Amino acid sequence: MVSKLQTPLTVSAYKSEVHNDWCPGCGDFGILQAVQQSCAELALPPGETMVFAGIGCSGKVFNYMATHGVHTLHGRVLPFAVGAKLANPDLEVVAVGGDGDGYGIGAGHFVHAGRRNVDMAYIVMTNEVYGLTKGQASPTLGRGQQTKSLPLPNTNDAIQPLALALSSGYTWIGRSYAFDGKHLKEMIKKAIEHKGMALLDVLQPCPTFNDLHTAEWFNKKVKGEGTTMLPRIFNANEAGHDGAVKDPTNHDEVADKQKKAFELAHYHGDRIPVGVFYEIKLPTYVERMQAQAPMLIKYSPARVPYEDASHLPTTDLSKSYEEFMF
Amino acid sequence: MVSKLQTPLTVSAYKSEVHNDWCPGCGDFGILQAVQQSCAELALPPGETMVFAGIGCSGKVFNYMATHGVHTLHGRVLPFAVGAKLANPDLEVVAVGGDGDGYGIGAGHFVHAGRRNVDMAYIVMTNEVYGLTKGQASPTLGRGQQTKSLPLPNTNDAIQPLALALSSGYTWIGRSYAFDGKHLKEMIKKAIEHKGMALLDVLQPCPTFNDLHTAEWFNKKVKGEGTTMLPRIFNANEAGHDGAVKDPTNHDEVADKQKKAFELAHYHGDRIPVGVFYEIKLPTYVERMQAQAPMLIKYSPARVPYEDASHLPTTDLSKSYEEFMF
Amino acid sequence: MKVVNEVNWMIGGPQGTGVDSSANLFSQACATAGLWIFGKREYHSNIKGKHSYFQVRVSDKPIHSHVDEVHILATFEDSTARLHAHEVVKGGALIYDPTKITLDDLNLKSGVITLPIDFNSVIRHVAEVTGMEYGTLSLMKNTIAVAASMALLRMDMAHIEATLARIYTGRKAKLVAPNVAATKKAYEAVDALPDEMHDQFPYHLEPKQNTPKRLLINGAQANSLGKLKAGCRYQTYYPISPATDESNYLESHPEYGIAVVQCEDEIAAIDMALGAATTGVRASTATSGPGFCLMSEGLGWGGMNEVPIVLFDYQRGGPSTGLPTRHEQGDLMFAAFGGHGEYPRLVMSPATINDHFHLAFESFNYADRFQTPVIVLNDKFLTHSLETIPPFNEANLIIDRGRLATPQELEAAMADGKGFPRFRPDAKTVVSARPYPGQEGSPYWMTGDEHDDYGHITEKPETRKKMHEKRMSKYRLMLEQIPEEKQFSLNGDPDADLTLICWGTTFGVLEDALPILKEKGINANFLHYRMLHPFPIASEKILKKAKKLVMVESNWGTQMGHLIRMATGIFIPTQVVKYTGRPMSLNEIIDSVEKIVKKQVPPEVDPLTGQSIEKVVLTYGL
Amino acid sequence: MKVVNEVNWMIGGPQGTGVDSSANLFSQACATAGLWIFGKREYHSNIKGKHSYFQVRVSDKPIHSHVDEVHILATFEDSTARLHAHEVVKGGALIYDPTKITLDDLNLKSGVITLPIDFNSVIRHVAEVTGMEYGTLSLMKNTIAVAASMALLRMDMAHIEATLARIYTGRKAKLVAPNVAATKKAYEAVDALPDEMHDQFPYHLEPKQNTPKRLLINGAQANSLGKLKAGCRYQTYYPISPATDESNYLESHPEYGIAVVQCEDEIAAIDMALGAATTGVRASTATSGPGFCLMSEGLGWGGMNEVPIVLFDYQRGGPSTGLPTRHEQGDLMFAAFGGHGEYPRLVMSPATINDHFHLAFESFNYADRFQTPVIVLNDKFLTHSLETIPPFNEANLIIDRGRLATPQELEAAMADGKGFPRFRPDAKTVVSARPYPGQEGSPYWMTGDEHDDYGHITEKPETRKKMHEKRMSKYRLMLEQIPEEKQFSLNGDPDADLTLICWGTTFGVLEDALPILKEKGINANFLHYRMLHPFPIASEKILKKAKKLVMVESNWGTQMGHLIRMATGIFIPTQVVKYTGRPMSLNEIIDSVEKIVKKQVPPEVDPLTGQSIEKVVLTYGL
Ligand SMILES: Cc1ncc(C[n+]2csc(CCOP(=O)(O)OP(=O)(O)O)c2C)c(N)n1
Ligand SMILES: Cc1ncc(C[n+]2csc(CCOP(=O)(O)OP(=O)(O)O)c2C)c(N)n1
Ligand code: SF4
Ligand code: SF4
Ligand SMILES: [Mg+2]
Ligand SMILES: [Mg+2]
Repeated sequence: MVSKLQTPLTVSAYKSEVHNDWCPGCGDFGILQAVQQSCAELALPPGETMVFAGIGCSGKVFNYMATHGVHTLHGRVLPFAVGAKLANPDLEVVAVGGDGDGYGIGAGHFVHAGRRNVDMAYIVMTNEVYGLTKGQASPTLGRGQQTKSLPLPNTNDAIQPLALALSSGYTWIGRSYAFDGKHLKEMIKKAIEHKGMALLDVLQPCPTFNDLHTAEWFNKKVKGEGTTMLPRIFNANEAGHDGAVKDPTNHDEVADKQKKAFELAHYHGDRIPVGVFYEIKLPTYVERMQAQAPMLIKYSPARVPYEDASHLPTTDLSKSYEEFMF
Repeated sequence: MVSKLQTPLTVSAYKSEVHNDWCPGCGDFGILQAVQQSCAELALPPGETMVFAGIGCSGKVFNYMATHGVHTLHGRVLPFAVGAKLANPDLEVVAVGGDGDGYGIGAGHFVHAGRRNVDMAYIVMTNEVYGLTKGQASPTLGRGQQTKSLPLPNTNDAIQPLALALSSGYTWIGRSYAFDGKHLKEMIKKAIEHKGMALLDVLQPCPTFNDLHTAEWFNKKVKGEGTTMLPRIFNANEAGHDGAVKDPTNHDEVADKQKKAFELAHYHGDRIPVGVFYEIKLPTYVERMQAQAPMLIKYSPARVPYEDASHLPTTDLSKSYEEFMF
Repeated sequence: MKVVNEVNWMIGGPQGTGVDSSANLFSQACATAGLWIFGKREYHSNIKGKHSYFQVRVSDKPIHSHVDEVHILATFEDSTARLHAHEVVKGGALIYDPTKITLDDLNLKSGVITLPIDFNSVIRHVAEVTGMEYGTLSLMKNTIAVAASMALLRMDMAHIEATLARIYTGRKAKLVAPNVAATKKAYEAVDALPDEMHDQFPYHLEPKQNTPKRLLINGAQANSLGKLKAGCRYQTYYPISPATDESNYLESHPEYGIAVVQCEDEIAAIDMALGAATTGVRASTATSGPGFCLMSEGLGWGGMNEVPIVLFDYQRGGPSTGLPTRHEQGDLMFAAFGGHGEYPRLVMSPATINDHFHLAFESFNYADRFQTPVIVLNDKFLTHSLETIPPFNEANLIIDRGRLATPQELEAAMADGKGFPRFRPDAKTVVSARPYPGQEGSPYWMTGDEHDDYGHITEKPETRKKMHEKRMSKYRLMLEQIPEEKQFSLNGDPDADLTLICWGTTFGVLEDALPILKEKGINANFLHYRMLHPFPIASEKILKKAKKLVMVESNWGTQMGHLIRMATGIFIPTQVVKYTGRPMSLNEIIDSVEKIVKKQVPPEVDPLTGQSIEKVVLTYGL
Repeated sequence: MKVVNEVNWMIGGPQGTGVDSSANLFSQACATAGLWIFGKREYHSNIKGKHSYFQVRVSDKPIHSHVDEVHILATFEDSTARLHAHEVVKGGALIYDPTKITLDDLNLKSGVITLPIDFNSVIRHVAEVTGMEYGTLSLMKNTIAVAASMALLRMDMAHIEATLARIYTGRKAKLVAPNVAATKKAYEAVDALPDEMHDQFPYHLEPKQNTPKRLLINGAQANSLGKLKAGCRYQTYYPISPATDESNYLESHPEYGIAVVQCEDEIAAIDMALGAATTGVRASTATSGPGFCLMSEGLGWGGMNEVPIVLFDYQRGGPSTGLPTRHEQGDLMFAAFGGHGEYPRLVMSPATINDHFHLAFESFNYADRFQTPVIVLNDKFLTHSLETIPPFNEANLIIDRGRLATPQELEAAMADGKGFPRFRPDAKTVVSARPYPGQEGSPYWMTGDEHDDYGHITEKPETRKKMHEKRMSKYRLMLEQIPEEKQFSLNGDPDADLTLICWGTTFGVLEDALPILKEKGINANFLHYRMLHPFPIASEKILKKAKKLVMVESNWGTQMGHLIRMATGIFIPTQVVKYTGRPMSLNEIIDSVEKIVKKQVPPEVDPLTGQSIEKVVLTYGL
């Protein structure tokens, strides 16, 4: 069990001293801040919190947190984070990374993480570009679109990350926007608190390379139903979408909620829904592990004792030796 | 353009002399045969047809075909096949492989292949196990299930391959069954003929390692609507499902067809739908490439001329040199 | 001439027909009788139908290698007889099914005793007697073949009966009775042989009294037990032959509290193990060539972040998917130099099945002590070979977690508030203090980018220099701190005329070869490398002192030979190599050494060095 | 003392503020004036804000290296001045913004001329004059800094004007006028300096007449052009510094009909290129360390299936993500030995920017001729360095597709009906005939498993042996068939007292060093390796003849030094290495060689070999 601080810390207690080198106006600032606020409000002990990050501009989050910060490999943030969480479920593990990292090179891990339902939050910074390598198309950029650095318009179709998460088995799926600090923070907290694998996709302006979908673009009012102009980004939950499955054993309810989440993930038109798309409570991977290896209920793998005070190994293999003894 | 034979060949013309070493009763036999029949009926020229295969029992298909056969690397059949097809679109390229290969280690490529819509068919042999490595759980085996070789019940949830394909952008998605030769052959032909990326998932009994879902199990009659007993496998298209988008520019139709395909992919209950789940006509990757590099309309990359008869290079770089000349 | 307790038995058949089970039955029965076993398995990358075979060598005394000449070949279908009949020595025996094959079709040496058994009629008989269904008993062919062999060898039936009872327990206990019945029937068939035949067949097995307790175990099992003993509690894997057996074994033993995670691929396997290792758990992964390739990036991250991690690479025939179920020592150079850029790693390889246990145990100590990836090179050969060995000696096992953060250091970090200086070189140990997440004062940062004491990214040339040098100096530490006897060993007469050089699992065959060579008047010893990279430079004195060196490796390029030259400048022009995917047999070694001594190996030019070499390429084995 | 046409100019500033553009403007203006350029770029793995700088060395004659002492440092903010002011030589000049920094804060040598320019006021002036918005002109700081430098150097303004017109075309043409206005203003500011100051500043640039046409080009561009010329028409990539520039260049030139595919990862990149190559297209991929790691499995498949493919590895600081935008020659061992099992590969590395073109061209011929992967080791240094070089000599370029299937062979295969014997060793060429899919009679099989002549899987020991030996014998073919002058070169006096040994892009700095060393009384030559693996054994004679050898490499372990010893037994104890991520400068080389000659390098023990070595570790450069 992840423990909580008795006395919560301030937000600044989660800020490291490292100089931040994101570009001015980068949406990552908003996300970092919301993560730090969430940590403070959830009273997470910095020494028992591990923030795993991918490689990219987004990946630098690891260095700006005053928790354990692990900068993994490009596309591999999930395996690293899952490894840590399963080895020691008492740690709060949060994974963050870019859209190229998570949905591009990391797509295989992304899919399989859904199958495990490890209890952790995964926050993806979706800016439609590979920021740190200077603006190539990431898998969320639409076909035919041409951001600043592309010599030619994008030849690939965009991925639908939320639909993909749904088909992969994520048990909490949401979207937010980097510059809506309040909504974002609440969503991050929900993703962390959710018992299971949570994907939070965050729309993140990259003022340097993404000249199509800038903060201004996100803030623009667009045609809603009829002719009224409405904010481009709207809170689907406020608009009535309830993605939470009440009874996970009720197949009809599950199917219905999945279908609605799928439709929302494929939402068509100028407006962009944010909020909780889908949520269900299923056994976590640790619970499944514990069911098979009861010793892991008492000890996390990282804490199973195997030496005594004088460093003699204490694992008794005699039962196993019997199998082979003649 | 892929050319067709003037005079079609017999099925046996597509059979190589290599001894087949699958286990007796393996569903792969049915699939291989249907592929060979499809080649014959589509009059594919063996010398212009390349069958790319993954690694697994399934992967051995490459060796049993009397076309070009390429045994790639585990999980990598799609990148290899895509490479060949884009380099020479005049070749008929068919990819085949196991479910571990394609949905397990290959999941990342699987997702991204959807984004490219390369004109080829991908046939996955879904037997819920890693056959060739002796029966470990593959990503299609359900959680809690324990096939013969598993020391403990499976801890991972199953993937929903068809839903995943839908979320990844495949433009033709279908399912068939290894021992329904007629349906299977028709489906393979459709997948090959479809102009774009087609996924055909084939349910494949593995009598050696999958003792849960055997041919007998697939053939069993089960409870349908009400109390009548019906065949477990049913043809969804015959049952009224029409997955084909008529007008790809009509967003409402697309959304509706996608939603229905999604529901069918998540079909719940004892019965299993087969058939065409979804189909849409969108520009292929080669068409997109040609739009950007008009020379590729005239020549495939594999045929762009760059040497003369005496092997002197003929590519004229003078325009490019100008950029740099001082 | 009676040959007691020295026999090489072979059984073969299509895969999936129980060849392994027969070999187990035979081996266990012999073990029950106090005899010593070395069993070697060969099979195709196929599930059912292709040819596989198992050779079990039985002896009075411990043995560690296989031989090529066969004393009893037990078959129950035609292909094995066809493929292997010529290997049966004069005076040996062939057990065959006369309904499947006629002897004329076989390439039998004269003087081979042939014992026809109509397997199906035996099974039908048993079905009748026990009232069981014929179909469910068809695998009993194996028992019959074993029993007939045992009868020929004049081994008491009781050993088989005891073994059957040991093998078939629980739900399978009902199989004991029919198997015993079949055994009896086979003994009867053999008893019915004319006496002359019995007399002609010189090979006898006799129980050995007072044999101490031994384990009958293969490399994968010994390795797994070593890992458990070491405290490894996190194992990741993706199925691949021949590595899977280890993970399967661990998975089947949840009682030790080890988390075994089947990953989506080998990239996830290494990265998950690394992620786990950051929490302090002893973590490892096991794979084989193709999977090993996918792990190079992760290994480099481990090197850069000084993560203790152990990778077990079960070598098989390469390159690419190669020969997935065959033997090779082909991954040495890759293990030593895989991954871009420079980072330290320790590469070792176990000598014997017993050493699988010990090296697996030690490797976690090394990983913790040097805080860097350790690669253990196992291989298909011993992984699947069965040997009787004394129980593992647990007496001197000590857990060494290396340079963990002290409470004082954690407190200082807490007071300081800047995080834990995880990567600050320690003045004494070089290797830095390591805290675990969860310890107060522990937070620090990790990154594959170059970093400072705390793990923050830096591109400062002076910090880069300091950190790179710190990491690379671990090579010096390894050479200094790993005891010489764990690095290499000189076996046999130190003043021998000939020094064979080998590494890893080639130990056993050379160990067995020395006395035989001696009998032939060849005074050889052998230098065995257990530590491969960094190169045990202390062994240079042996290389320099040796009268004549012969490199013995199961690969094309004499990879260890290259490492030796890289470190010492010594070129070893005399080479015995094998790269057919089959391990070296005892007689091949003897033959090749004799050839070398008799100067029967023609010289050739090594294209890579331009030097004249004499190279024996071994090819025996199907 | 007037110094004409010998100047080292530096500009620095936060990333994203136009440092590169200034360097381009400066370089191009100098090139327009017929001068020769060598420009080196340093920057962080960051998009905006971190410090970057660009040094442009200008000379009368061709130059191929950078130097450390700076003659003009042009800055427009405070950090660059702070970081680099101390590098300006006595008599040099600092251009700075007095509103941003006071000179007292800087570590300036005495005798440095300081030229204050209020950049904002110039821009404001231009905004007024042209009526353009201040904001859109802010990047003009760079032009102002360049113009002030040029004015100081007494270069005619016309060269800048011409260059501005060349750079700003199309939609950007409207930027010419304000930039010209800013240039004028900067020239005025410099003209306004007191005469004594001008007199004190000895560095002048004068146009050089009759300079032949040259290319001002970097390594990535030269490499791309070589690939296009060779007929490479399929390029895959996944973004990674510093490799991306090549793919970006190719992507921007669809007119050549090259398919450039951005893949989902580097595994897909190598596998897609392999898949493409099976159709006969000349295919390649470009990556850097971390991506290279992910390609090892694919490369092994290429080796096993004898697929011609070229992999360009743009080396950067390792291990792991390391120093993503810095220089290193750290991937040599990995390129030579990466991947499990054994397969042949050719590893080469270009000497100069000009050679990037030629080696890129050749590499496809080698891939086709030896039908196996070719790895070209480029690096961050020359990839991003700018040099004026004579136009590529296209005179002797020939396309060699190697052993393609003949019409007769295809017909025979068709008649035979068993498929094409793609892997049957050719009695003469060893390498087998290769058909393309689509040719009648062409179908054959490919597999990473061991296979027979047709590409069918086999586990037969004798076929394995034949095929493995055939593949590995390509090493011999490479050594025999690649002309010696393409493998290595001895540069300078063959009888020199000192032989420096280097590989790849270290060529230029040693080329420039020889005459300077000569002036200092040191008669050195240098042996440059262009082919790295298999080791050019023909170079052994040079190594043996040399009076004293010095290994010069940008890595920790002298990786080439190890390859030399592995092949020849020769150990080179004197070493000059650098692993700070910065390339070696001309003066560092001079200094270190002087130190070595003067025996000022203290001996130390090399832990890996136990030998006494003398090692100079270079560290210059921010
Ligand atoms: C294996 C590997 N391939 C490529 C890279 C180079 N690389 C570094 S960051 C990056 C892209 C980052 O894009 P994204 O994940 O979207 O993050 P962003 O910078 O946009 O936040 C890439 C390709 C790498 N480090 N490792
Ligand atoms: C990189 C890599 N990892 C693992 C393997 C070992 N391997 C060979 S076949 C196979 C599983 C095949 O399962 P699947 O794709 O479902 O095919 P099936 O045998 O069931 O037809 C595996 C894991 C390999 N060849 N390469
Ligand atoms: S490049 Fe884009 S994503 Fe990266 S720091 Fe700058 S604004 Fe942010
Ligand atoms: S193991 Fe299963 S999938 Fe493989 S050949 Fe046998 S039956 Fe078919
Ligand atoms: Mg991004
Ligand atoms: Mg399968």
